[in-house]
Amino acid sequence: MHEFTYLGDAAYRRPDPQAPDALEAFVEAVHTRVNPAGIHEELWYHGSGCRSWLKVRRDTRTHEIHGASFANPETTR
Amino acid sequence: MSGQPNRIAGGLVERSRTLAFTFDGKAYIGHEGDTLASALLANGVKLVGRSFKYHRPRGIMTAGPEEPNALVELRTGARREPNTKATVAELYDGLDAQSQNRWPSLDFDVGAVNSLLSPFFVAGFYYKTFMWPASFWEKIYEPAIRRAAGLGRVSMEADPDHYEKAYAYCDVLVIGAGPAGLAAALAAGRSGARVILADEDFSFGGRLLGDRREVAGMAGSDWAGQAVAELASLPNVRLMRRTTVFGAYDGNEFGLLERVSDHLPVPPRHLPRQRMWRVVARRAVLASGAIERPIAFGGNDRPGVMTASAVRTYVNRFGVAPGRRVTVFTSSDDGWRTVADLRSAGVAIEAVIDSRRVTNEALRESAAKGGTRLIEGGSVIATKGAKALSSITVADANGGTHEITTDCLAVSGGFNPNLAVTTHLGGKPRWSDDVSAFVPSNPPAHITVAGSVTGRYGLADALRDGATAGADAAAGLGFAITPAEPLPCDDDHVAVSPLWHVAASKEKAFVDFQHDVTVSDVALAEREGFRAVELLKRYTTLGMATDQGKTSAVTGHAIMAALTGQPMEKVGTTVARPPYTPVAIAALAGHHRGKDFKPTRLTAGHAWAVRQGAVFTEAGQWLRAQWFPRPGETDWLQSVNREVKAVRESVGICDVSTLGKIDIQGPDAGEFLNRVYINAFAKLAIGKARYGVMLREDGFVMDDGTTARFGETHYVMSTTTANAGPVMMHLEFCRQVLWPELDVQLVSVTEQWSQYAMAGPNARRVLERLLGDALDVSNEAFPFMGVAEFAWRGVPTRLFRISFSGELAYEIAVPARYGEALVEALMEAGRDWDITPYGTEALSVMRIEKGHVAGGELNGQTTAADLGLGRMMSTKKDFIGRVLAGRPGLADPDRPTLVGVKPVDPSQRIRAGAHVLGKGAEAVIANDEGYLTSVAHSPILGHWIGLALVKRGPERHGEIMRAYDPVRGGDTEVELCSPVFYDPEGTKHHG
Amino acid sequence: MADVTLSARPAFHGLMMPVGEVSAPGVRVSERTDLSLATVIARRGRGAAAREAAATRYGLTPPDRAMWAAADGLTFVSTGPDAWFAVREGGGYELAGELRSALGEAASVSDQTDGYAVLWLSGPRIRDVFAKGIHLDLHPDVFPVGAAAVTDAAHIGVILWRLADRAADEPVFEVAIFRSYAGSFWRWLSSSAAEFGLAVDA
Amino acid sequence: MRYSGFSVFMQALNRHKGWKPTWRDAAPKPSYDVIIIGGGGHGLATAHYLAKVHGITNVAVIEKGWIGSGNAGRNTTIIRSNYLLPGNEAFYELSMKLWEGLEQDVNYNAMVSQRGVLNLCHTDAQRDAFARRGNSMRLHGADAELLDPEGVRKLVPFLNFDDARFPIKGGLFQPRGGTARHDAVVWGYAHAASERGVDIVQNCEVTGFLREGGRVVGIETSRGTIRANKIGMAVAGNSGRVAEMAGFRLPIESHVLQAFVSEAIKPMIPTVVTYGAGHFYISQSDKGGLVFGGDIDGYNSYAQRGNLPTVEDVCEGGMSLMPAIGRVRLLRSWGGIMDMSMDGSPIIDHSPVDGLYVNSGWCYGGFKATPASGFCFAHLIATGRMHETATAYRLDRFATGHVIDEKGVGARPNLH
Ligand SMILES: Cc1cc2nc3c(=O)[nH]c(=O)nc-3n(C[C@H](O)[C@H](O)[C@H](O)COP(=O)(O)OP(=O)(O)OC[C@H]3O[C@@H](n4cnc5c(N)ncnc54)[C@H](O)[C@@H]3O)c2cc1C
Ligand SMILES: NC(=O)c1ccc[n+]([C@@H]2O[C@H](COP(=O)([O-])OP(=O)(O)OC[C@H]3O[C@@H](n4cnc5c(N)ncnc54)[C@H](O)[C@@H]3O)[C@@H](O)[C@H]2O)c1
Ligand SMILES: Cc1cc2nc3c(=O)[nH]c(=O)nc-3n(C[C@H](O)[C@H](O)[C@H](O)COP(=O)(O)O)c2cc1C
Ligand SMILES: [Zn+2]
Repeated sequence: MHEFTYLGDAAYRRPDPQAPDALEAFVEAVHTRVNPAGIHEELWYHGSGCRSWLKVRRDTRTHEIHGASFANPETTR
Repeated sequence: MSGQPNRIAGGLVERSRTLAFTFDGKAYIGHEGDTLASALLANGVKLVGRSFKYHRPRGIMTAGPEEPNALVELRTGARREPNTKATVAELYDGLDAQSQNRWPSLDFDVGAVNSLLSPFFVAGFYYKTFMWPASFWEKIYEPAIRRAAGLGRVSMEADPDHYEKAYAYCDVLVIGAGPAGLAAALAAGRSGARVILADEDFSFGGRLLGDRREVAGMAGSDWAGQAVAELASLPNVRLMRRTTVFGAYDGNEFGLLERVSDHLPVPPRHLPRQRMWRVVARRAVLASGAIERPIAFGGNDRPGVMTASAVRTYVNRFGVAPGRRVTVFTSSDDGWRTVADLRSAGVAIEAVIDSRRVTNEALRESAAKGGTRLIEGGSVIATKGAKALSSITVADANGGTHEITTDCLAVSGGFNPNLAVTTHLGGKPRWSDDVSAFVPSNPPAHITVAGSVTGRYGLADALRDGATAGADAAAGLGFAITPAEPLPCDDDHVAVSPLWHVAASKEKAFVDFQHDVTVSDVALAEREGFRAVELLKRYTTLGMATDQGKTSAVTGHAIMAALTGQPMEKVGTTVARPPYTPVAIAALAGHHRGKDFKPTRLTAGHAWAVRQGAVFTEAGQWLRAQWFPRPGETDWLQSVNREVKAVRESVGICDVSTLGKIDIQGPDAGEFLNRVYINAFAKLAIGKARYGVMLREDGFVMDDGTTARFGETHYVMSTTTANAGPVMMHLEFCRQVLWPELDVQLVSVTEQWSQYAMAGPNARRVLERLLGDALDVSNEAFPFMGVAEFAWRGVPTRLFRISFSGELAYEIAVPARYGEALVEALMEAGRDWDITPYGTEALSVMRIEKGHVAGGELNGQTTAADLGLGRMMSTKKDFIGRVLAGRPGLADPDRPTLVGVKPVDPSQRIRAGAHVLGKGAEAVIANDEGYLTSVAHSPILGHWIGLALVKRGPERHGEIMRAYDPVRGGDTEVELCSPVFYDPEGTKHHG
Repeated sequence: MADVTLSARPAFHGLMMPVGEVSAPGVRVSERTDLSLATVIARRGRGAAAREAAATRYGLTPPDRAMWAAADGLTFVSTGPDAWFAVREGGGYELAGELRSALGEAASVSDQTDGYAVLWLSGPRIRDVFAKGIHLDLHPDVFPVGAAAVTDAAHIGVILWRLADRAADEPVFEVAIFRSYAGSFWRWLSSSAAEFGLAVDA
Repeated sequence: MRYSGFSVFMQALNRHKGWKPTWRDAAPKPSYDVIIIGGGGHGLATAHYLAKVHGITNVAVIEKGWIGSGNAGRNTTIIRSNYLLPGNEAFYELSMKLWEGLEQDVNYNAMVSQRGVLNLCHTDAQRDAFARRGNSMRLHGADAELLDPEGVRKLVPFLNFDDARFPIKGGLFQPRGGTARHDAVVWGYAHAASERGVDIVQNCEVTGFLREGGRVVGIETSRGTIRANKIGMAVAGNSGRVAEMAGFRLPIESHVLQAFVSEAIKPMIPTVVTYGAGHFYISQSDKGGLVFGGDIDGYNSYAQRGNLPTVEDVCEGGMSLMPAIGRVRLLRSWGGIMDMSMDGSPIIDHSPVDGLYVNSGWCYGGFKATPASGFCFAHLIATGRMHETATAYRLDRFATGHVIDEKGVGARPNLH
């Protein structure tokens, strides 16, 4: 675990900074969390390895991992 | 040195090897293969400890890790180890043990008066008392309670031994090497799977060592030896003796503790005392056996009262008779095994008390054969004996009582599966009425249970279960299994009728021996509403001692069930947590202590700085030269003042290699920088550097640094030393997650370069001499903020004209292996100008004189505007943090903002961390207007100066305020001023 | 002055002392000071192109899994998706520039010749030593010759790859660490290898 | 039932037969004036102060398990008021004052032990940051002393002063800080609240909310529907789940924090010590166990247990700071679910739903807050207004930017 760093919800998208409601959208995106008890798709950084950001599906009640993929959609391997 | 009065024939100890040891200063002997407990018993020592609360005399109760009573301080000096269980401490020559929790001696312990006061010292009494007067708690009551509590003493010296950690991987981890575990390891090992077999004991065999059983036509212990020999011959099997599996963790990982050297007086050279393993096992077979439980009756804690299986173990495995006139008190068939084994060993049996009507004819006959007195349907209600058992009182089924003289009472209350490891990942055990015990239910998918831990207590069950579990685990992983014949063995009697507590007892009947929790404490908890077993535990401390309730918890829960009239499945049991048995803290730290706590990063010029006598400071994991004292300088300030003056007046050099350097490449590198920095970068000219500030998305400043452009698609960003890692992670996040559409690549090149700052009016002269014609460094050819890459003395070299000090300054970088050569060359080239190495302290003085922000200001709580950098925030583009930096709380003009401060009386010292209050304002928080972020003594100005964040600071230059620093006795009038104390026009660095 | 050459100081200079019983050492170690190193990261969507360009120019295909590939003294060690650690025998600072021109627009390249220190390690007990700090299964079936990994060793980041065995029971690994960690890495390595005997090869 | 040395003595004569339950184990009534969800320290304290300060006694505390089964029953028991930022320091100092009178207030000995809290520093910059904090505490009227290395050595002579990777440069000492017996705090508040008529309902899990006209008017539970006009949630690590039931989300993530206790040993550590160069803090319980902890595991979790890397990290910190604990054995480890907020500071406020109030975001420092949290939450629920000492703990501070970020790490809950 310690080779990886957890960040948070993988659904995070940077809001459109030009949108009229950008401020509320950023407040929400940066601070509000789903925090589910169950399957959570979340971001992890493989800092002391390949430095990839990963999307990991994990059950927050059991820590069971149900799959992982690269967060960067363009990473093929 | 006395003989061993209770050593009898037989057993597995090595009688030819005699080991000398001492207990409480008295000398004894034992044999190789003994535990401290078996050796003490062999020598007739019965009293070995005192209980936690009442200081009751206690002896040896078990023969394993469940031992609640026989705890000792093992070894002496810095190696003293409190609370060691004598039952698992392997005897070695020269072993030195002390009893604990007694004063002045084990025999005469003043604390035993607590026993007289026990009517008051019931569970939880302290919650209801000691409240008045309030001030007495810390001074009187608590120290008394603290002194009385606790068991052994810590040496208070650093642990001198060495510890290690290691990782291992296997297909099948077999936990426990009793019959079930051995059978499992054989089945899996023969298939070719990678097997690890771990047992906490120093000999493999489990109950086969303590019992007289037959397997495959031979003595059980011989069969175990044979099985171990076969396993040892398999290259794919690793045998780990003295190794406890202490916990199950996520990702199929298990924590193991290997006691590498605990059976030796001191660890051999180059070997650790203990080694903690993290084992990743695709499958695990838990064959951890079962633990016999005592019965709660009056005086059941007297030395000489033992579990029946332990009595058997001492006789069969260790060749020791725990008593000369033994009585057996059982509620299970297993107690009868003890009867049989004692008889075979020729130990006199006074009586057998079976709480049941003995329906098993075979058992009755076996008793009759030996002429032993049998009391059916009876129970022990009291015991006698000052410091060791001398007699017991037995109530029979008809209400009669019998006084029986005996020096050892073997008690068998049935077994509890040793299932802790199955619950570490969250599983809950299930109550089984069949075996009157909690058994594993739904262990994690990768763990199979086998043998007694399942609640099937027969030997045949163990052998069969083990073989099946081992084979299934291997087969499940694709290994080919050759079916094996079931191993024949002698038959089992395993029936039990639970007897938790003998109600007729008047005396204290102990449930948790170590913590002195009695049946009446459980009843009191019930009365006061602490009925949930977890509340019962916390109120009475039942099961919270060093044995973690291995012999007590379930009994306590059963008594609660009876009191509340609830069935056991409803009452449940408390949660077991890792570690299964206690683990030395040093073992969990391993190599990483002292200087090796965290790695140390050293720059290429470190050895050179050491030779100059530098004083070093921590900067994250790096060590940086803080200043370079010269002979005659008596305090750091002298050195630092000299270094600053040298730079301001001539030239100095400073190792800046620790700053983060990130190569940013790719067609979109400029755009990328534009998005992460608040100011624009895309149009930075090649060959130029620019200062940049980046925010977090929440609008606060994250880091700053200069970024240089070396090519069309190549930038090099510098970060602060502390933030190099976090910035890298942030940038990778931006690149991979936020903007995968940008074609940009990042890599840390921090370590490639050894980089020195050279600053001072003579810097260019030194550089010219150093570089010769490798580069034209004239102001015209290489102006402020210029950067260049070139070859110098055959190595690639980078030069940056950037200045943190405010002087004419450069940073020069060469590949790190030449770092030491570079600094030597710089010193050589600067000799005529008295070039002076300076450290981080002088660096800091000069940047404060220039009003440059650094760690004290970049504390994660400041905005760009707070730092006077608000105008850098581009209005023409978006960037990380722009939107949220506009929140009212961040844009508030009242926020503390960067100013300079200087003491009104120039002789006075100010310090960072002082708060800024209005002049003459009362020292209360309402008057707090800011604080000093960084302070330095300016040798140029001749007084202390500081940077501060003060409400509306920039509008208040000239105002006199108060730098209030009560924790250091400081209270100084200061004047707010411009944060730029030195060369405000900036002519120097342009020069 | 300009004609003076600079003297190089290897990362492990002065650190490498044998430990324990070294008549038949469990582990042998030496520092590779003769290597040129570079990080190579494919440009966006150009992983295949980068690998092809390397194949054309060097006759080896940088692996797309946790492996290394080598030809003519040049090795590409995979360090992540479309990222490699390039190692060339012989030394000097030309490797990065050469790779840059060989791979063109397909990859970004950074010189790391002095950024990392590389140790060569071998011996029958080398895996037991690695087991004391590296959370990775190095069993020969799982980590065969040709395998590579990026991970931590005792809190220090490492790039690790397995070369061809020297002899039966003499596996060979190379390990690259950031240069500044050499002292701490050596403290861990030497204390971990002490029980097996650690010999230092010139 | 009144507790005292005298009552213990009298009961002893009676073989302790006369003791009554410490609190009444109530069955839920159909409706209450106020329902508090969560029978942890905060929920029970809220009930106590509602009854005592505001005279509101028709109150139920609804607990899904047994009281204290959450973080109240599993924390490292450190109490202190050594905060830096104004919103926090005043609040925790109020809490400290309430701790100082707690036992007499609730008639239960919670063993509040003001043995001092020592935070060590290891660089000059860290020392200056501590000075800033200590000065802030003094300005708030709290106690704080900045110790030099000699001062530290006097207090805790067996630290690693000689062979340390990060040398000890001094420490910030708060003599009034210390520990309290965590379970007794829960039982004490339950006792006092129950004595004033509050219903403490155990084994009753809230599963949903009853709504009328956009406001909540009751709760659905595993033991039926219970109505109330005002409902306060004080469910710590479960805040996200309960908020979800009410239809809103919070700036909170649930993370696992482990804690550890060693075998009991004779008195060794006289005060609370926290390491400034690693994640490690330690004190010794009155029973003799070393109670210690470190950083959270760092990932979202409801599992109430953690993993080995964190255990190792904590023990590495412990060994590098206190090499004399090496041969002391770790006895037990466990985990709790931390309500980590986005700035590391708590929330006591109206929720977005009428009738429902939020008490959350305590991160791993909420035990020390228990009295003040209950006090201020009770005030809010009773009066509808924020208590003046807790005004900074507004939910909208993330929108306005008035965040209270002691560590300066921003919206990274696992770094707080
Ligand atoms: C390991 C650890 C160490 C810590 N160390 C310290 C420390 O040293 N100092 C310090 O100040 N703080 C510390 N803390 C933090 C502190 O314990 C918590 O912040 C504080 O206890 C939280 O408040 P509480 O007591 O009310 O929460 P809890 O005790 O968690 O109470 C919440 C209650 O709500 C109940 N609940 C949840 N959902 C529902 C539902 N749907 N229906 C009904 N009931 C429900 C739970 O069962 C629980 O009992 C630590 C925490 C942990 C886990
Ligand atoms: N007649 C009865 O009522 C009864 C009851 C219980 C057991 N038994 C007998 O006990 C034997 C059971 O065989 P078994 O193999 O199931 O158990 P076992 O008790 O023989 O072996 C268990 C082994 O596991 C080891 N162990 C336990 N936990 C461990 C851990 N966490 N890490 C490392 N080692 C650990 C122990 O040291 C022990 O050697 C049979 O002979 C059976 O007849 C009989
Ligand atoms: C301050 C404190 C001291 C503790 N001391 C002990 C102890 O001496 N023995 C013990 O077994 N557990 C002790 N525990 C841990 C509890 O047994 C238990 O693990 C913890 O309350 C979490 O509950 P759980 O493990 O049942 O989930 C202690 C817990 C705390 C918070
Ligand atoms: Zn990876």
